[in-house]
Amino acid sequence: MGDGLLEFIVNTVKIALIFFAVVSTVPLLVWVERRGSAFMQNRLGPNRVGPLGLLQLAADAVKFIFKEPFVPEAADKALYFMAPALCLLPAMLTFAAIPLSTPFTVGGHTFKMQVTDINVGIVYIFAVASLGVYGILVAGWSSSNKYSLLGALRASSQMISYEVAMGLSIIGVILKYKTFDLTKMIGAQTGPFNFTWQGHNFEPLSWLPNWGIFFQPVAFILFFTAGFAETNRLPFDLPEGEAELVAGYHTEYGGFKFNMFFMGEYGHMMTSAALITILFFGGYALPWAGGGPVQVQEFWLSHSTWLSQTLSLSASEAASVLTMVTHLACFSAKMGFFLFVYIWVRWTLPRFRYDQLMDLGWKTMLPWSLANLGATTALMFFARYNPL
Amino acid sequence: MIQQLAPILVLIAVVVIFSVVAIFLTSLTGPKKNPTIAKQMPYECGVPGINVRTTKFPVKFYLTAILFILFDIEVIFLYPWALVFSDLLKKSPFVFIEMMIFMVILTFGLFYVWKGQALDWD
Amino acid sequence: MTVEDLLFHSFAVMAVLSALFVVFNRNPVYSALFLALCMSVLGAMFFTLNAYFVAVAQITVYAGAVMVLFVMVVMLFDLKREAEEILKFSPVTLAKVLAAALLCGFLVGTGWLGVTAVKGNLALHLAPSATAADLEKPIDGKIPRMEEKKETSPDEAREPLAKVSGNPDEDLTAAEEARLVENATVPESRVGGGLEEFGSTVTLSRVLFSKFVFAFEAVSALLLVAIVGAVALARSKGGTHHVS
Amino acid sequence: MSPELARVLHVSLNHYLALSAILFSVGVLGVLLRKNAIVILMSIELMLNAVNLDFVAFAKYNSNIDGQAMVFFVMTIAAAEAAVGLAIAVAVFKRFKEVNISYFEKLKG
Repeated sequence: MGDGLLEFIVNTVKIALIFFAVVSTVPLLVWVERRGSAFMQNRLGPNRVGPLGLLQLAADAVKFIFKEPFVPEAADKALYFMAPALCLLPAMLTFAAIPLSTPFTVGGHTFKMQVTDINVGIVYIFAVASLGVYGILVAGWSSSNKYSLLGALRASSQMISYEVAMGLSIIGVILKYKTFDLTKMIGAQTGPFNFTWQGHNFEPLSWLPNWGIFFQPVAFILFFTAGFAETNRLPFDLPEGEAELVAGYHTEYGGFKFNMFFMGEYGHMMTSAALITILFFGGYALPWAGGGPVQVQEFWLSHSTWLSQTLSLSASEAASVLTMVTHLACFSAKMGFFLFVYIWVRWTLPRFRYDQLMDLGWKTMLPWSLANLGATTALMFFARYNPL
Repeated sequence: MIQQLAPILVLIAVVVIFSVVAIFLTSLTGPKKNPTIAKQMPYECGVPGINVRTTKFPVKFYLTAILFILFDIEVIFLYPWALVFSDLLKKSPFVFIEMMIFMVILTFGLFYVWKGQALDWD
Repeated sequence: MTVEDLLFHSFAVMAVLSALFVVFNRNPVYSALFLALCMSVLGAMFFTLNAYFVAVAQITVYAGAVMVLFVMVVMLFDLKREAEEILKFSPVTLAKVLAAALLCGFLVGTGWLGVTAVKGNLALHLAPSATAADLEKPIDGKIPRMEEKKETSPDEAREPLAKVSGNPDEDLTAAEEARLVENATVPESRVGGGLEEFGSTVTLSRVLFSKFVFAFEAVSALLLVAIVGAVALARSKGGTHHVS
Repeated sequence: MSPELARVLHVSLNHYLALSAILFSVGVLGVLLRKNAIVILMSIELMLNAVNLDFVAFAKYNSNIDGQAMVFFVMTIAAAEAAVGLAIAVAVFKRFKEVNISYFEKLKG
């Protein structure tokens, strides 16, 4: 029991740490977004508070905390207070299944860099992400404001429309890796590019890493596009189209409750970027490290004496810690790149019209994802049963 | 099972506690509530708001949600199929044919929806 | 009480409470949201039953799709609190409640006794020490065997259960009872056959696309009919309810 | 905790069946008591969910995966039912501005 209790406490602390890490990444992303947009539009952006305007984050937080706790009179009070939490919860729960790095061992205890190692990982993420609609619908309805309701309606319609295309685009990836487990998917993407057709290996391309994008390029484009729609960001941010709907479903929210919607949105964005990294870009595995995580571990085994001496750890434990840090850095770099692309696209593309948005979802992306699925299946079928 | 489920439950608890504490504490730290009639009304851009919602919503929104349910079922059946496809394919091509029949029948449905202008938004 | 038991009982309480809120809340929006909660809790319960993929499918389809449609429809019709009391006192209401309570009692009773009856047999079959001779032996004649139950018509099937219903454990010796309790749940190792960990999803997929292939193809026909029906009913242009 | 109580609380198939029976009966109660057609549809969904719980519990305790496969078919039926049922509800609401079940009588002819 004592050991189980210790494990429980350690894991709870780990969960809380990951949660607060995600929550505190949000202001950083907001800063990048504001400075980045200013850079792209040839402005200065927030640069007064602290070096490079970095303390603006703290100033914003203080402002959020010291706002008047405003509740509109016509609102359905219980649901009005629940909606921000309902928005935050799915975002955090999806991120829980993301493997951030390889596990490491300290003092005989192995810790996974992941809140929960769920064996149906990818389907779980889609399941929980589909619950994100509730927060938006509840916020829009409980505010008793026509702008909120219209924004919520648009947002939920858009999210469910793109969910179909997103779900279908993933099928090709599952066909390739034959697993739902995200860690196993990363494991399948290590090593050099390995494409075998009828017993012939594609040698000339073996300098490429064995990433999913080279096997499922159409799925990547579809998934990436649907990611924008799922997170309600430009060019698909019609639910918040300020020219028409004031601020969409969170029109009536202010202070910290509004901040929680923001956290939810950026949480979804982070999960989306992390999923793109894992499914199509090798996850935390270093590219061009032929043996994958095992090779990194071997490298650190012979180069970690300085750490094992300073912290009095065994050589293998020190190596596992350094491997974890390496992979975490690699994962953060890849994920950071895609987060930047999200921000970049936001300040580059104009907004869609609503009918264009729905046409894109149902009449372009759905047929394309079906075609991608059909093509992948047919290729696999003919690789096995060659009619020639 | 417990190793997978317990962290999710703990995380739910963490998020709920965080939300409750944050919303409760910020309602204490903020300035006193100062409700005025204009502030209490639903937000409107500069003109007095109307408190009733009589907006009619196009039936298109429901239709989108209904179609989503039906295609979502399709996706749910495709997930396990994709998982075992290459294994079952080694035994017989039947696994390919059965899904093709399934997909063709549902593509008829998509075709009907498309031609029936249920996907048109203008 | 193990952690599993604790999880079951807390999930069960949550599921029943939210189900009651669905029925007895006068605001349909709350009803829909509580039903979504109930379905998510059941999804978590499937997870504890090692049905991982079914659990996520339950959350995706029910909580993530079906209930979203319900919530959307209820919110946009703007159905406010219902004017009528749900439980207003009248003989008809009383009869309805009594009928549901009777049904509940009947279902719980049959489920509980039926399983106890069958389990006596099953427990013996699964007992680690069971030999072939043991499996041939009927258990004490008091507990109906599965084969016997199959032969009786539905009406007669209640008879042996009614006999047992006096007190199912009455004629069992303390030792036998202890053994039944011990084997009440199938030991994890004996479950095998694909129900352990991830094997379950793969086995499930194989069964779904080989044994149930006809049902699977029928599903596509059902979905096609549902698509055509829903579009014909709900679309504004050329639908059955075109308002000019 | 007394051993009797511990035995009763120790989860077995019976508990799942009992829970499922309770949920099913609550669903029946909803169908009987409510006049709102949409809430009646919800109660039917609740009943289908109770049946799903039975299937999954049987799958585990009989070590037979077929029960889990059946859940998918129940789900499909539930989704199709909700889709068509709500389409009818939308049509009725557009005509009568109500979803009271008694208005459905006027659908004939």
